[in-house]
Amino acid sequence: MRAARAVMGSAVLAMAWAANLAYACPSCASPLEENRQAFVDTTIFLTVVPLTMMGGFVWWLRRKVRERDDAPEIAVPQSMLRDAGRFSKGP
Amino acid sequence: MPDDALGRPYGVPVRREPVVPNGVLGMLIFVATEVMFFSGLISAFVIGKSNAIGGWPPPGQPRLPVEETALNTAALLASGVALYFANRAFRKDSPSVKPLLGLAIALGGFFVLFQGAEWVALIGEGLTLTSGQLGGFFYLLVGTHALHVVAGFIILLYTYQRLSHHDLDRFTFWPAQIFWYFVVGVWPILYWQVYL
Amino acid sequence: MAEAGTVDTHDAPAHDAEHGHHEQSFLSKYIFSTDHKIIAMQYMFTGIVMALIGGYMSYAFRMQLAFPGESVPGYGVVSQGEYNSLVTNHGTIMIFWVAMPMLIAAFGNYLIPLMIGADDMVFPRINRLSYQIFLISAIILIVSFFVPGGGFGGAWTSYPPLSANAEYNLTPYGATFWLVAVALEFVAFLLGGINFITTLMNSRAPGMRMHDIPMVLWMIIIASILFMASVGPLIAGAVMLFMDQVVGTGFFDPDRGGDPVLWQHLFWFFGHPEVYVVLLPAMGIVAEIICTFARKKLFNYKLILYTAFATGIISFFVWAHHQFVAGIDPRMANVFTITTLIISIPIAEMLFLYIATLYGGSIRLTTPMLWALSFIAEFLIGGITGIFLGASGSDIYFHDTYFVLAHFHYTFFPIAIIGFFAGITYWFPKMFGRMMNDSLGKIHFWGTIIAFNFIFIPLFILGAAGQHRRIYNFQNFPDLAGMQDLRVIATSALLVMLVFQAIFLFNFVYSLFKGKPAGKNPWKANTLEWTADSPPPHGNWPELPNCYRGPYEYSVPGREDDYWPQDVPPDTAPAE
Amino acid sequence: MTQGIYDFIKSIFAPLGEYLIGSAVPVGSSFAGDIDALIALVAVFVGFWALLAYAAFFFLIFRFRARDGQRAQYVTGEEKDLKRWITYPHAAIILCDLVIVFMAIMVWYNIKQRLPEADSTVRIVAQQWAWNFVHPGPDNELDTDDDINTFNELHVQEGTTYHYELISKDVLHDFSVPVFRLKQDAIPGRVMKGWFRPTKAGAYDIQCAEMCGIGHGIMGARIIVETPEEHAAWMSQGSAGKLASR
Repeated sequence: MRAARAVMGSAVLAMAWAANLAYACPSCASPLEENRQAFVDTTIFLTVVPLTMMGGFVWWLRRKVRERDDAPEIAVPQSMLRDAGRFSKGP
Repeated sequence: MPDDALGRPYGVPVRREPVVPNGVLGMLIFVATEVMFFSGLISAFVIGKSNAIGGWPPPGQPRLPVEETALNTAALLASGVALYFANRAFRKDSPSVKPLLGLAIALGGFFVLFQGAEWVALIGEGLTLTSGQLGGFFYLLVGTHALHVVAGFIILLYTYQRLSHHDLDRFTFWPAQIFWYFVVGVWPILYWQVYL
Repeated sequence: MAEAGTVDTHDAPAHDAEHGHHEQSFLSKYIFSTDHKIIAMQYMFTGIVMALIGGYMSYAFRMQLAFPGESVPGYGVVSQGEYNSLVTNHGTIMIFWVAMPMLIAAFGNYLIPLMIGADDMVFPRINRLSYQIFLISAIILIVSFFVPGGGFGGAWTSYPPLSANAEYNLTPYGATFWLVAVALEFVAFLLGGINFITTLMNSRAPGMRMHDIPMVLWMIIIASILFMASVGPLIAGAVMLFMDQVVGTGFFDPDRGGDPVLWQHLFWFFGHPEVYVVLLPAMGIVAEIICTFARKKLFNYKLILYTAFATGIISFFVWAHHQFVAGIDPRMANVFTITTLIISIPIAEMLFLYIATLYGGSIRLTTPMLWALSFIAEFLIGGITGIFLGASGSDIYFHDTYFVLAHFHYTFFPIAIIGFFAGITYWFPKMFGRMMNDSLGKIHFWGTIIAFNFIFIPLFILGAAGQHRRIYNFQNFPDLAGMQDLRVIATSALLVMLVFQAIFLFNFVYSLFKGKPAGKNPWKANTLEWTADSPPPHGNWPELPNCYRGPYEYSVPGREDDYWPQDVPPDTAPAE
Repeated sequence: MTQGIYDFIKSIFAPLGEYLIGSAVPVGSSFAGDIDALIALVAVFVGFWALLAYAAFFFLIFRFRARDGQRAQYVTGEEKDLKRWITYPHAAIILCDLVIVFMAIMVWYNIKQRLPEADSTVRIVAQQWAWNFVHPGPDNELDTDDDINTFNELHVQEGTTYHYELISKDVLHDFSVPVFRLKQDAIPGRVMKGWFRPTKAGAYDIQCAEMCGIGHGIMGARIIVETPEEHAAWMSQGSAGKLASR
């Protein structure tokens, strides 16, 4: 199943890549090449920023949880260490 | 794998201190939204800039004061650094927290005043909101940032006042810092995009 | 900043200072309350009022389409300009003032503290401010109809230069009021979203792990995160559009070096995640109801959660599919076709998991369950028809036709209307302490659902026949003039549907006063809100509950009851 | 090769497409059949999944209805043999999506991204709330004296490949010809280029598909597809009329 999924995932990626092979674009409307490029750049920028922030926040939170759980002076019941959920380091 | 229903130890669970205090978490989420807001503005600016025929900045428009603003940028960054050291002092209960916080506030105030003087000069040179894309985007981006600086300035003044009354706690100071770091951190990007 | 000093509301509830005294005036109890339940009610009733206004608008313009040029009873003759502002504001109201307040704000405010075992939100005053801003925004929107020039009529997407310049849209005040109202509404939800996320993170009952949080809360939280992360660029765009309208800048004016496509870029960056912002809470409500009435554990809780996360993340990659024929770089269409079809995968999987939850259950078809099941059935149509529009090739034909319109009504109607009815019929006993009448509820359900399908299936056919949206009279187009029968069917079905809503309103008011007393847990459900009194008092519980297990432990083998509330301690230490 | 695969898949679904869309709206351009076939393909794929889901849905509701004395089962959904029922359809949906993506991109590329050699060019100028059309006239070149300007009426010749230049004077408009399956936004300040090739003589609707203000609902025009003889007759008459009016 896992292999099948990997194959399909790469097939999707291949499609994405192939989609841009047809680079010629006689019907592109923008009068300026910079404008066209600016739209592509800001598209990527706007997509990456929120995902980076969310990813960074989750990473930071995880680190904070670990730090707290490692700190000896805070008494954490053994049961809670186990039950702290997906941000904890588990039993 | 044990079921949720059966696999947990018996006993009364304990409520834990939140990992991130409420105020900090709320401020972080708010700042994340602000980051997206500025991302939108910067994207708009990049696209607006790319539309200019005849290069950017558009010919016939006043030049933006690059060097003077570089000095101002340095002042704002220094304010961020001062705030950082103020926080370190605060955590150690050192008496130097008050002058450091004061320095941060003073540098922030300097930035606002300098920015205002610059605007007056630019308006005198004929750069207004409606004078073209350069003027529109300049006042939009820099003006929005200036509003945030003023807001952050007021928040810092509030913390200073709390500090003077000896009732400033970490849970007020920390969110205030986050907001000021955001205001400081977004400025170099705007400077790089708008002025350079 | 005032709340920032509070570590945890349970240690030092900030609002208790205000409400410490027991005798409260009507104003402080119902209007300026910081209690999350009251704020939820305020959102809900405002949402219902706005839904009635939006429904009335749809009545007026559907009548115009079915009987063009004739005076509509209760409205009058619909002129071209009025038609445009009716469709524009119908869309705006239904999305921003009905779907969002009812699903996210009302249910979010009501359920988050109750379901995680907290006494209130962590920032109660910010919460109150959020509703007040929301109310102001609603008032501004309604006022925009009565300013000189009339309400804004440039479609809910508000594309410039039409929306930016009064010379073009001829509504100099309406357009600005509309824009201000929408922007304020965003600010209101921004404040609400901060509250939701912080509360869920920090105020959970002792013992409630990440995977013990009821699915509806996860969905509301993911929706809030999506909203917070996507709304910024739109607010930026709104500020620019506002300056174009009022100050006279030219950000979107091509004659002055601006770029009209820029607005679409910023708008749809928000506009597409917005669909998932309202979809996910409705999905969560449905999950709760299905589990309760099938007496079943949710089928693979973690996988559902991951599909929700995946949907949220991918929703940031798909927005340009709204612009395939709008003049963007044609090569971008290829990339966005792929991402759009990829997002269909987690959504389809989520629906499969919901259907799989029914397997092995003991399904009782109560009114809430009927609504929840009909959500799946109707949303499936909305989902699959989206593929036609996401595929760039067929979108060339379907773009901006009635096919699109029918498609998103098949998503938004299940989301906003079915989701709301499912939620309100399920939680009504908790909210008001009385049961709703089941027979009336079922009559209302069948009347609404059947009529709904009769409205929009004809519109699918009209769309496939090439009929475009937002045209006030199709008699002007010779190729389309002949299909009037279908339009009349759709309008008649709408009338039937609107009439059936009277049954709901009657049932609501009747049950409020005369319904059977509900008791704490009428549905025998597990989640924590059912352990509080119905309706819960201020502070929700005399003593805050603990949490010992996941929210969906129904029909656990070896137990006498087929439900096992989250706050009941285990009888014995488990034998391992 | 990709074209071969595309043609093969298209040939399977073309008859259904002809039935689904072509029966309601005439197939008026060279690429209309491609879009119809794509719509049919999507309809078959998603229709299959929808029917399957509905079948499972209603079967489960019926099979597991509440009965006295019968408890629900305790199923977490993490059992391998049950999870299969989700993962297999999940994989199959990805495969279906791949086919749809392939066909959609091929159709898109053909219509929007490429510009085949044109026999003639027309200019379409949209404004609030009317369409102006500039035909090249007998010399087949725009911006010459014999251009024929018409108002809300576009005359084209059957079997000829046209380029269009789409211009807007004020706000966004959208040039949409349902029988051609053609749609393109007009953006002020830009010239949108594209192509079409009418295949069926007759008169059809042009609609504006983008909200463009109060008169949006009346912003219709007619496209008149003529046989070569009719077109030649119209053109001589049109340019003569134009000369006369001068």
